[in-house]
Amino acid sequence: MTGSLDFLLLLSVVGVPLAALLAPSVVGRWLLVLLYVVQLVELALLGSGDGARSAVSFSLLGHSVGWQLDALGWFFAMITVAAAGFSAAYAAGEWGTLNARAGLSLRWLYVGLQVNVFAMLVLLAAGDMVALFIGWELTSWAGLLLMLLAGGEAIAAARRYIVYAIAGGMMVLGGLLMTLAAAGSLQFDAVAAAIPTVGTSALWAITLLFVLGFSVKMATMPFHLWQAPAYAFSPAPASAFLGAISARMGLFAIALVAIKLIGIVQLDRLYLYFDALNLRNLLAWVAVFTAILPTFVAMKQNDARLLLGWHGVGQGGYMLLGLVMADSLGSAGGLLHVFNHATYQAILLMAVFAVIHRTGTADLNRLGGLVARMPLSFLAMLIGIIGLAGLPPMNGFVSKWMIYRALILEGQPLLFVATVISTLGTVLSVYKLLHNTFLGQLRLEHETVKEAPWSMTIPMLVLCVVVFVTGVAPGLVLEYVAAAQQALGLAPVAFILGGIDSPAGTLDMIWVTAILLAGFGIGAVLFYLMGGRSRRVHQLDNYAGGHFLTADVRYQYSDNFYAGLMHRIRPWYRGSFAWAEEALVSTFGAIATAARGFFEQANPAHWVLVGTTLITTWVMWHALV
Amino acid sequence: MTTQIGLVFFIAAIGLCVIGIGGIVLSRNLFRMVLALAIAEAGANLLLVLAGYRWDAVAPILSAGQMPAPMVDPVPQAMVLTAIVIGVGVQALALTLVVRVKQRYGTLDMQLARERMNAEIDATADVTPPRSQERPRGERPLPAPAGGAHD
Amino acid sequence: MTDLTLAVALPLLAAFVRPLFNAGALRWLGQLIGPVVLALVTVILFAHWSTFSEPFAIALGGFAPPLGIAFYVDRMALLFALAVPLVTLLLWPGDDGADGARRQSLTLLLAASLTGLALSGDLFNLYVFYELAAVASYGLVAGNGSSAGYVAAFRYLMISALGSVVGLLGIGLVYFKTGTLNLAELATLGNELADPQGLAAFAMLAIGFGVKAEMFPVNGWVPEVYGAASRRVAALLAGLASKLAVLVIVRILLLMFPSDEARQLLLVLGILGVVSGELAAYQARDMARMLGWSSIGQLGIVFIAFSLPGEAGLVAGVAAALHHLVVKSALFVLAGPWGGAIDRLRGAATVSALGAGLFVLFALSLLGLPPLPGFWSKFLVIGGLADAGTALHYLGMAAVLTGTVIEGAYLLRVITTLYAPPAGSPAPPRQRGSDLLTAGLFGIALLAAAVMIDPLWQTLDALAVSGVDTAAYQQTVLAAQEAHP
Amino acid sequence: MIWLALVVVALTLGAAVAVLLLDNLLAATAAASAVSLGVAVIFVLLHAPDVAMTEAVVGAGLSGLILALALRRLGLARLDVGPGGGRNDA
Amino acid sequence: MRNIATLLFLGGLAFLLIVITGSLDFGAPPMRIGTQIQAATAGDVGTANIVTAVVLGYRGLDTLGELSILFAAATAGGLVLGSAAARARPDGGFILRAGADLMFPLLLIAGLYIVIHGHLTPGGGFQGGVILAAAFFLPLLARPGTTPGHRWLMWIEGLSGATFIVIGLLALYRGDAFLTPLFDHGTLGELVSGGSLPLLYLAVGLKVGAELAGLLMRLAQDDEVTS
Repeated sequence: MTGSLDFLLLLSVVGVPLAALLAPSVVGRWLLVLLYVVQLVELALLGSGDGARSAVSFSLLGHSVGWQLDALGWFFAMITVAAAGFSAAYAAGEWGTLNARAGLSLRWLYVGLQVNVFAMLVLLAAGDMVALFIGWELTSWAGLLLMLLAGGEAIAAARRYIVYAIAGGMMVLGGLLMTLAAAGSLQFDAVAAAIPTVGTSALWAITLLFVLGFSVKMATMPFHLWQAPAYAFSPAPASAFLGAISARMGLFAIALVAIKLIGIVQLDRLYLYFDALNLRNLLAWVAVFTAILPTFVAMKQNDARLLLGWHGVGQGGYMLLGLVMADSLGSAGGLLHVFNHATYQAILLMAVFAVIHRTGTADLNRLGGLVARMPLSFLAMLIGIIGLAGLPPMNGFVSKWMIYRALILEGQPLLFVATVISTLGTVLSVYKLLHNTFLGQLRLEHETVKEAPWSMTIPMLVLCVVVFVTGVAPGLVLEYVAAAQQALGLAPVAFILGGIDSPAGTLDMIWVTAILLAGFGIGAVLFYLMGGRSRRVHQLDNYAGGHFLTADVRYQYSDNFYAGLMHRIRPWYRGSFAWAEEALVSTFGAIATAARGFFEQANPAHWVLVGTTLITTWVMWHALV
Repeated sequence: MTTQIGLVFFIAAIGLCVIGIGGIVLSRNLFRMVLALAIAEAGANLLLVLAGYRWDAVAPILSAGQMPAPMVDPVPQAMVLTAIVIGVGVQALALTLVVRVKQRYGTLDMQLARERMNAEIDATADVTPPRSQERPRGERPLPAPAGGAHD
Repeated sequence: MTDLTLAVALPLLAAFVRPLFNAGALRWLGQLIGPVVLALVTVILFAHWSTFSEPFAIALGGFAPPLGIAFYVDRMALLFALAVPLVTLLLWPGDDGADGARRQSLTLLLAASLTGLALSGDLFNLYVFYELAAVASYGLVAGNGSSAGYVAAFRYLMISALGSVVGLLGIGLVYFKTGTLNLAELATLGNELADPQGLAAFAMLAIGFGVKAEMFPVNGWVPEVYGAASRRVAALLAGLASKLAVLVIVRILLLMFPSDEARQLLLVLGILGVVSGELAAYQARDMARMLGWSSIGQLGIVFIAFSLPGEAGLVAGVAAALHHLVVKSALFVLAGPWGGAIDRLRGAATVSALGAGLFVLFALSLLGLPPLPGFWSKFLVIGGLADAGTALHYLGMAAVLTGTVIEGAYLLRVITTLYAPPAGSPAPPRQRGSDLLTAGLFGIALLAAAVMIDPLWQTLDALAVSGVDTAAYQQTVLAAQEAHP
Repeated sequence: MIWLALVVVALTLGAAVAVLLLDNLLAATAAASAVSLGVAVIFVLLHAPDVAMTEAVVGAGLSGLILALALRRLGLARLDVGPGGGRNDA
Repeated sequence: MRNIATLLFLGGLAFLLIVITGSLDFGAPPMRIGTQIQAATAGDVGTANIVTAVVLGYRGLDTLGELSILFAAATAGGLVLGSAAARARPDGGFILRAGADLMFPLLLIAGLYIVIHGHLTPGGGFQGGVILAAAFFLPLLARPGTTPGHRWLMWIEGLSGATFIVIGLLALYRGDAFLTPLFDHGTLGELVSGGSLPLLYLAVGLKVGAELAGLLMRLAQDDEVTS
């Protein structure tokens, strides 16, 4: 029984009022989670490759606006609905009741979540460019809805986000209408056919407007300042959902427009003076810097949510890098990284919010030693950071390996070195996150802390299983990534269940995991069976330096974690981008006051006289010449 | 010689307009602006009537049923008739406003009137004007000027 | 008895007799005159709109057009003429007493003159109706009794009267060169007006009619007047009167000066208007003046739209004008109690949720959130600019796009203040019922337009086709000569 | 004919300039009336009797009357011009 | 500094206007509609004074607009100055009172004459109306105490404005366009000629007279405290 796109869209539209009705009660929230499951099943039934077309189509202003879900859109839609489902489940239980009492309006939260899902489905299933833009604007504004809920500093972050989002939206609108002027119609095939006939300068303008507009949401380099605070300070499920997938809508749109509509051949027509400096290389370097800088900024953060937010920005750089390679391996790595990042980012955010739920704080300098109290959260965060750092058993490794391999094959050694530096930054900051939260000395006030409630731990653990399984057998996901590549017109990657089997390089994660587990197995055997007797000691029973240490003595300081490293690289943190943004805003304020000066004329009719003279002279001179 | 007189009348019309406009823009006294406005309007009306003038033509009045001689164009005269009365209507309204401004703000100087108007709009909207010299809002008082209060 | 000239004559008659109904028993009858007449005029105009087949001309006084004054009625004129009584009815000043009667008769005069501006096909007649609208608005601005109102009205009077002098010079020039005032005959004399003097006349006429249309150099009066006048008067002026003034300039552009230099002048002035309006609105800190500057920015966009050549320009212009008419009038009505400092509105959403919700709806439509009509009007404007394709049009596109971003910045600043937790000390002001009703009606109109956007677009397209066709204009108006000898 | 026109135009322009330069507002009002009278005479020269009559009656007559009444209401209707009096008082 | 800039712009404007009007051919206007109107006036409108024919006949709507502008100005003036209680001012001197008594009837007759003969000789509703306004205002100037009520002035104003429009509507009622001159033209040059135009001018005269008299009275009143 093949599902229908209309039913899916209808389901998500009906979900909005349903969410408003059911959100306050616990049972209602679980029903909403069920609704997400149904949407997921409906989406699965739709099938990846057969491009289900929706019957609903309008003719607006002479353009026919319709919806069609191709493999690329299907891939992103699956991740979106799944992420929404997990976030909804995460907040359905005790987290919801506790925070509702603390003043958060659950009704608006669930409505916001559902509106976001609907907006993203409208974007992902766009059948032509007008529908694409409608989905794009709806997604930007829906994101604002979720960010405004938490109040306090979230409002300022949300306001900053929406100004960026409107700027991005306007750039996209400008690009859209220049394509309309060039191509005469906004249907995908008509645009794709007309692009080769467009002059290079017009093509430069169109591509730049589209890519810059879409990369505002992707938070690539020049526009990366808004994303970390905006996603970090929204409430837990919203932050998990936004962190996981919302920024990737930008990647979907760039893939759709830059690769599918404009195409690689046309993109390579755009170069500055000599061939090496073409647009794709520039984008690759922007992506790499987007990967490097945020990870090192993340290292400096003391708030766990901000640290993960900055990582979200960094990982975005990876995906864009993979996509811009536009060969079979690299783009597959980029698209797979979207899936992988969605999973482990959701786990990490959920784990951090579980810690906040129990201890009330996310400040890494005032946490520590929770491994005994919250073992399941520790396990989830451990698996999450292994995935984020890109270490073998987890799925993060597979997509990073594919991107690295593609970089080497494409002959880009400098890019490869830069990506390794960013991975270094990731590993360091991720370890700081794990250590300061779970390892080290337990704080007095956290002694009575219990494990997070089941309603929060189950989604985390399920996601951990997903991360592990797709780590071991990436072929499950690569199948749909290949279909998405075909939808984009790229060469699909040759994948097997364990990973990649292509002349360009083989990776079989099943063997890699087997060897790893064998290694751990030998270690475990040696440790447990053959080693001497080890005595379990209570976490607070410590002896150091010749005398017993009671719990209130601080003998293990975790704040200012990387003091030594920070001391060396502190001069690099000049915060030049934040300063640039601040300078832009203040000059803007000055210009605005100057514009007001124009209206502050002492005698009113001054401008009438000046205006008459200037305009008449200009018009007459114009007519004469 | 004939186009000479045309030039004279054009000079008159343009002169009146320019003096009127100059009067409005340059003068600081509200009353004088109203006077200057009347002059500007007289200049514009004069130009309109000039548009209808014909050489050796007579006033557009039919005597004994038919045209005694070639007549001047009546349409601009009708227009100017309306424009003059509009001018006086606007002038009367302007003067009532001037009287009220003098009564409420006690001044006829455009500069002062504008400042008091902006102050009143800011006050009703309870917004501090952009470059206000009033005391800064914080609690800590400004440090006393160095060297004791000698000013 | 459903002749279109009633749409101008009846409100004038009502305005003349309104002050008489102030004594004793006739007082309540006086209250009714205004709304009844406006409703009757709306019905007449709607009847004409629905049974409209092809444009026709009415020769006033029975004298054939080039000699007498002609009303030209095509779809565009009817649409704007229909909007006038409808919006005036919505923004009707309901107060009582002698001053109330005077305010009501001034509003009726404003309505009559705006309908006249929409329908008239004679240059000097447009000037007279424009002057009537101007004097009525001086009275309305000075009418709310505040001292600031008097100074603002005086300054507005000075700018507008000086603009009218320049306009009169323009009309004098046109009459000097062509000897006629009827727009249709002027359209036939296109080549005589194409030389530098003709364009100078256009510049003067544009400035003359531009004062009320908040055109760039002559809109210095906007922040003071909208800050000092009462909000319903500001809504009438910003929403309605400015559109009709723009329509007059567009008629002159289309019929008398169809040259590129004239279009380029409007485009440049539009761009400067958008930039100066939006920038000044960004730094405004009280709602009334912010909306004033924002209306300058929006009207800059309307000017840019109308400056585009051919049908696309007309469709985009009328769409942008109608959208701004609905949204700005509603925002000014909402700015009634909320007109003060923006940071005093902290937490106002908790006090009146519907008011805040409507404000968000109008702000989103201004910013161009897709399903709302604001998006489609922006789509048409920028689409036209992209099609035109010269460097100046790209500059215009950049101006409109950055204008929207700036608008987003300050509108969101207001929205987040509305929904922030209340500061507690002075309770945020509540919305009045009547204001909410008016703003609600505008909101319903906006949503209805959002739902049936396509039929609306088809009517606008038909309107643009007949609007651009000046040959038909000349033919119908001058043909009326044979009809009434 | 041309000399008459020249004289009248010169007088009118002179009166117009006087309106702006005279300190005493009452004198300025008189100058304004003189201007509209001059314009009325020019209208007569241009064979526009209707307009001339309107300009004379409305411009010189009524507007002069309204301006004088307004001056009286403003309290500035003083013939004696003190030093800097009436120029532009605070 | 600002004044210098303004003077420069004024000079620029003057030069501009001179350049523009320089090339206009003075004295030979194209008169596209002027000649036709001069020829057609006797037949269509039947008034000796062609300007009146244009003002009330061909461009009747302009005059209606003009009338409502004056009404708007007066109403706005009333709105601004309001009906402040007038402070009793001392009566004018003997000369003023005697002169006023003598002039009042003369002015009244002159005004009415000009209004009634509007369609024959130069002059008409506006000019006569202004003289009537001066006539109504003169006694008040002489004896400020005796304030003839605004009431009947307002009633004259309202009714005469209404008659102007009603005459226009009558034409509409008969099927012609709005403001078509009614009745037959009578013999040109006679007092009773030109159809309904003299009536229109009478209405205009009365309305302008009453309106401006009201405005003058309001301006003449003193506020409670002369600041």
